[in-house]
Amino acid sequence: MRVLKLSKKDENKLYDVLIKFGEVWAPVPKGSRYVFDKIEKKEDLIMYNEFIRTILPIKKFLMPQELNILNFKPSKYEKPKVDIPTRVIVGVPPCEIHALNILDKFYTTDFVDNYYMERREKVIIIGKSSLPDEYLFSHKTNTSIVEEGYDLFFIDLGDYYLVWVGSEKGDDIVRLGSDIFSEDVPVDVAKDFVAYREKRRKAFTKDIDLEGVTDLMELMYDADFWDEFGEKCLSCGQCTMVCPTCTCFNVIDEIELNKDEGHRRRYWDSCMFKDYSLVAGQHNFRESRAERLKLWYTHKLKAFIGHFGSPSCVGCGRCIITCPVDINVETVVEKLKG
Amino acid sequence: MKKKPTLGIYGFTGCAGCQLSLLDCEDELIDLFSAADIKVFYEAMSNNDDEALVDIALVEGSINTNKQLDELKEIREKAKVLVAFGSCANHGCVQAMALGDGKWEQRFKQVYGDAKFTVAIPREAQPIHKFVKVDAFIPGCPPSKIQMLRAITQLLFGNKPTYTNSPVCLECKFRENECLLNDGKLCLGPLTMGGCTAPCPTHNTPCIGCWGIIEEANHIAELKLLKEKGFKTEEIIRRFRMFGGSEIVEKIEKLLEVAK
Amino acid sequence: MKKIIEVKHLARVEGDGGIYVEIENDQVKKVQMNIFEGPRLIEALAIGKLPEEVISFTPRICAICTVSHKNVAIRSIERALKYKEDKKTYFARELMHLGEIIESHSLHVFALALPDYLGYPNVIAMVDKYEDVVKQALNLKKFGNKVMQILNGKYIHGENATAGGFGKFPTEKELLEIKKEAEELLPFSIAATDIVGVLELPDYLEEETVFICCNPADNKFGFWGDELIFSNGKVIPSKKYKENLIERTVPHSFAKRSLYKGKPFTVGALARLNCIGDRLKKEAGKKYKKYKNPRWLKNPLFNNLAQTIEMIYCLERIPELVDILLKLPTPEFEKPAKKRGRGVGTVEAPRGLLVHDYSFEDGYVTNANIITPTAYNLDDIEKYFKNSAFNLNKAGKNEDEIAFELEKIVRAYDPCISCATHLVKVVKK
Amino acid sequence: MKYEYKKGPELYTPIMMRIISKRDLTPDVRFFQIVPKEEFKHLDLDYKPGQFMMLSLFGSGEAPFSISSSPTRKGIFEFAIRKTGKITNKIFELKDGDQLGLRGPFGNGFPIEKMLGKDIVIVAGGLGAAPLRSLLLYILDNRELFGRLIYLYGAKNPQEMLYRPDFFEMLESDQLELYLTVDKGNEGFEDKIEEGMVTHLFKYVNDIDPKNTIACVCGPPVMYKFVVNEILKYNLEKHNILVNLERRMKCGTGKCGHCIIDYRYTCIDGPVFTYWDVIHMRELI
Ligand SMILES: Cc1cc2nc3c(=O)[nH]c(=O)nc-3n(C[C@H](O)[C@H](O)[C@H](O)COP(=O)(O)OP(=O)(O)OC[C@H]3O[C@@H](n4cnc5c(N)ncnc54)[C@H](O)[C@@H]3O)c2cc1C
Ligand code: SF4
Ligand code: SF4
Ligand code: SF4
Repeated sequence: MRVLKLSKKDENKLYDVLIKFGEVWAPVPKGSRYVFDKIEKKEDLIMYNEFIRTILPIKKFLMPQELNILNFKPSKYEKPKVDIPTRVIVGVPPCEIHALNILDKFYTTDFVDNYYMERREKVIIIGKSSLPDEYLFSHKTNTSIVEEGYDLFFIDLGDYYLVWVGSEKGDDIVRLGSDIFSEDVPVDVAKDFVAYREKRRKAFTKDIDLEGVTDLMELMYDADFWDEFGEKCLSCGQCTMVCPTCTCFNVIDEIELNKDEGHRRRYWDSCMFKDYSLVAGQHNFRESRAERLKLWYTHKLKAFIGHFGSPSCVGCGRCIITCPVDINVETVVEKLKG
Repeated sequence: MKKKPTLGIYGFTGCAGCQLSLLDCEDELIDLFSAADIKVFYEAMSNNDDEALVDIALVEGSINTNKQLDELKEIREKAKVLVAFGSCANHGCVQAMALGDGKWEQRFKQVYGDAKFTVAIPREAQPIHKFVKVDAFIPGCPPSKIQMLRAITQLLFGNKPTYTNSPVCLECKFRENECLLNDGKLCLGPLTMGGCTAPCPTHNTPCIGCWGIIEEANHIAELKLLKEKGFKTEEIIRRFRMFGGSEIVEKIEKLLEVAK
Repeated sequence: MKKIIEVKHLARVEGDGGIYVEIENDQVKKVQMNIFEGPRLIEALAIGKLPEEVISFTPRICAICTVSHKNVAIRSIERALKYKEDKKTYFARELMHLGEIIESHSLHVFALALPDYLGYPNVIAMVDKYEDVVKQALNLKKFGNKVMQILNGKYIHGENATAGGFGKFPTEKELLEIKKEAEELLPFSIAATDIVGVLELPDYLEEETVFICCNPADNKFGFWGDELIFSNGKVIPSKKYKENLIERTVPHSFAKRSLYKGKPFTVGALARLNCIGDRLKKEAGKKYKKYKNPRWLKNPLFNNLAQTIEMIYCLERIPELVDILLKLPTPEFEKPAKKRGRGVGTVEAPRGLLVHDYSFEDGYVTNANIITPTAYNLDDIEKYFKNSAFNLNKAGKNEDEIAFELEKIVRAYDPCISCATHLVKVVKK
Repeated sequence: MKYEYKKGPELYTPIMMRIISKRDLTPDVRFFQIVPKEEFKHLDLDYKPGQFMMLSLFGSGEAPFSISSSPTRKGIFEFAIRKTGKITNKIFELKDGDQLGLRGPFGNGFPIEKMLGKDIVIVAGGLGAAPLRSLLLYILDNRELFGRLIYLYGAKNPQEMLYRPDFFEMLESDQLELYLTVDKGNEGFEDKIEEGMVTHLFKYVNDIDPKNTIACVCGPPVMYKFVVNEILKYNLEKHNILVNLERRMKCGTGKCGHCIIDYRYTCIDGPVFTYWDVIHMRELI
């Protein structure tokens, strides 16, 4: 693995390098949170120190909120030809890179979803580590450190960034930006790095004990607290929208006014909505909110292990921040643990 | 060529915004007029054929007089598919916010004193489903262009429009907004039928529920939450009622009980 | 010999209304503009509500004047509860208001009134012959909607503007887009004035009347102010509207009527030009000078022409406003300084003077009075019906011909019947 | 290391089919035969009994339907479709020669290899006879590859019984042991149809060799519990009891999430599940 240095003096030149590879997207503040937004001007590319997570995770680039998947006429269905721009996404936190790895597996297992793939191959991931806030618990989900899934990865060590090169694309970038990415990485950098790691490890405060929850999900399947949560849940679906590993979608056909043409549209759905499991004849497999919540947490904490060997929660803390009535991984695990 | 479906657009009491939002489809207006054989559309044309039988009737507005009630029943007879078009028709909209409080006559007197009317006998605003069978609905105050056109296109095609039963929050999150509830604002997004693309929360202003209540709305949970955030019960209930129309009336008692 | 002229259902107007006229032995016995639209009792519902609730639901009185209702409710409330008005907020509100004027005027002139003069049942039917005009008119209307959508969140019943400020101000990009489009549309609006200006208007209805509108401060043209100005030059403070414009009910309409010194009067675009049109500058001013003539004081059919001149004004004003807005810093939300008080807001909705008048105790509304332009205009509309029916009958016209001409008058006034029937005046609780 | 991006086949683009015939099976279930349009004839559209297809209808959407024909009778696809809503209403308006889109097959289907040489007990309820017909025809066409064939079918009433004439004919056949029942109202058919729930037909199921028998069940959600309990009485092994389930589906490829049950996707790991799966996944039946 190659490691380089980027001096903070040269940070302002980063944009000029990246823009050669595609659109540059990075976190920008929105209210008290951040969103990944397109950076149009060099000076707007800012590596916010306090940035931890965006409102919506990077899945919005790979499986957009709404997507036209087919154009059709009465005698033909056709995949629309679209020009997907290459996007360099700067500042992706480690837990999201883990989420991305999960999505990669998900969208290629059994069947390959080309809509995802076409977008996936057009994103360049530039990760960045930052110190956790009171909501992040990726240390508990083993997702606080990344080994793969990025093209470049930045760690802020004061006057400079250490830059890990994780892919050929990443290597292309540092080569093209050879005037700002320095190969001169003296050994004493290791000291700074270890100190940073240690500082970061200690900075995690959220204590969610995920040990054994898989079995507890099974044992507590009929516990009363599910109904209590069910009564509280607003069915707003925010948890599933903000979770980086939630992938459900709905599909609907629209026709155009006055034309024999239409579109098949795919858009994010949520298992928190009543119609999610409704089938013909109005039979609903998950009529009550409690059942729907159970499905979500089964899926996050237990079921995914069956499929992919790890839980699908990456500890980003979004559900904790977002759910207005405090139903989230933390409170559910608390209940599971009694 | 296939015969064009016939369409009638009728208005009762409301702000006329639903019909206006049809006229606001500047780019699609010409297509709309060529896709359907429009028999009645008073707000836009003068060659209306009141007697015509229509495949689809879009009915805007709530029923506020006995004359309107009679007309509504006639429309029902004439229409194959009757669509409640917009909030007033669907649940009564703001003029029905005090529905069921028993004080309508008092309010009427407040406004008109003892004045007598020959024009029609007024009555408390009610949504149209209280009187006739409604086959499909288009929500909104007024309906959003995109959802309305999709629905009308489906209707002209012979389908009932389908909506995912999702609240405003879905689209609010699509547009990547911070949740206003967490900011201590009285947002009715979770209780409100989606489809508007969440313009209000996107402008940092809470959803006031103008599209009407979604089937799965958990009013009790929202009431408890808002109380925790420091809102007074009366204010919360007033907000629920503003666009809650006839649906909220059934829930009020339970809500007041929970609030205690 | 008796003639009954009845239009059961007025077309190409907002809301549900009709006309009833009886002529017996060449005398007009009865003239009624009937309003069937059921009463909504909006003011009664306003009692006991908080300012932000009132600002949210009173605009539902009328879709096409929603922004005017929002602005006037805000004005009334901010005056009652003593909010400070930030400059940027002020101009953003003005921009939003101009969006509505453009949208409403273009709809009425081109889609509702012009078909009358050119002999078409609706605007779409005009496409074959007047494709360019129709398309450009629709563009103009779309632009008005866009301005409202950007400023208020939605073009009908947006929630962005409220007492104390805006949830979100438009971005630089949005503002520049608005400016650019306004500049592009200006030539069409200037040309449109001449399309409408050359139409021959009949004189069988003419009679002098009083025109009333808001008097914008500093001797400027504009759409709001805290004074009312009359076509005879008289000025009164808005607060005194009740003493001057006296209301009453009539049995054939759920909309109330108003008289000034026992006489009907007219509000709207023509009223504005008659009262303060001489303050117009630039292209709008030129067109005003070109077309202004004494018949404007007695013939409401000139209203459509006045509307086109106002559209020029709006399109010329918008770039100025954008430049101002771009310079001003974005303010924090203002808070009310008081919890009780009374405030009268007066603005010019597209179709004329609109009044919201609220009183508060302890932060809640205790008294509400809303008077809409259509309610003000109804008596004058009936007066002109009477003139027309009398003269047209004398000229030997039959019922259908008379009815058509009466409908034209209604459409020139461009009444929003829905707004007239939310209804008026509430006794104190 | 970076992920290697391999695109797969275009799973979501339907091919076009044409209706060649149709007839009513019950008042609200119609039988359709469809074939690929000329330009798609060359495609190899093989499938297994128990699999399903996604049918697309212009402007109305897409929905999953079990294949009711058997792969042993190649070239033609048959479906039994119940009119329940938007898409199915429109499908009922179709005439011979009309087009619809098709993609698939999806789902695991019945584990035929595992069933070879075994005795087969099939229990169908209502519309469940649609997917089970594929299996039934498959077995009949390969009769020598299977042991005993017992078929129990319950419907609400004789009018609701799918493929009734075919079944009546089969009653005479020595290829299978067939028993029919309706919940109520078998007047006029007493000699062919019993009255009572489908569970009540188990009295005819005797001399079962539990080690060598596979049971296949498909019907409305309420049916499974009762039927499976009956089957368990014969000491069948749990993985030899197969249930065919229905869930909401929007993709057929395990991506849209709607059909998920625990960590299993009905469209990939199902719609045929074993009773062993059922025990592990609470939501299954
Ligand atoms: C594996 C499988 C096999 C099936 N086989 C058959 C069959 O052989 N014959 C038959 O008649 N029916 C079958 N169904 C059920 C059939 O898919 C539904 O009847 C059909 O989706 C109803 O669509 P609709 O638009 O007419 O109904 P609506 O009630 O209008 O449906 C509304 C919406 O719900 C969705 N929906 C409803 N039920 C389902 C469902 N079960 N799965 C996915 N989406 C659903 C529809 O896509 C539609 O968008 C099967 C379902 C599954 C999952
Ligand atoms: S479950 Fe919550 S914490 Fe875990 S990944 Fe999803 S949103 Fe983040
Ligand atoms: S702001 Fe309102 S609409 Fe948006 S997510 Fe929160 S509650 Fe829902
Ligand atoms: S966000 Fe709420 S108030 Fe705003 S348009 Fe949508 S439903 Fe109406």
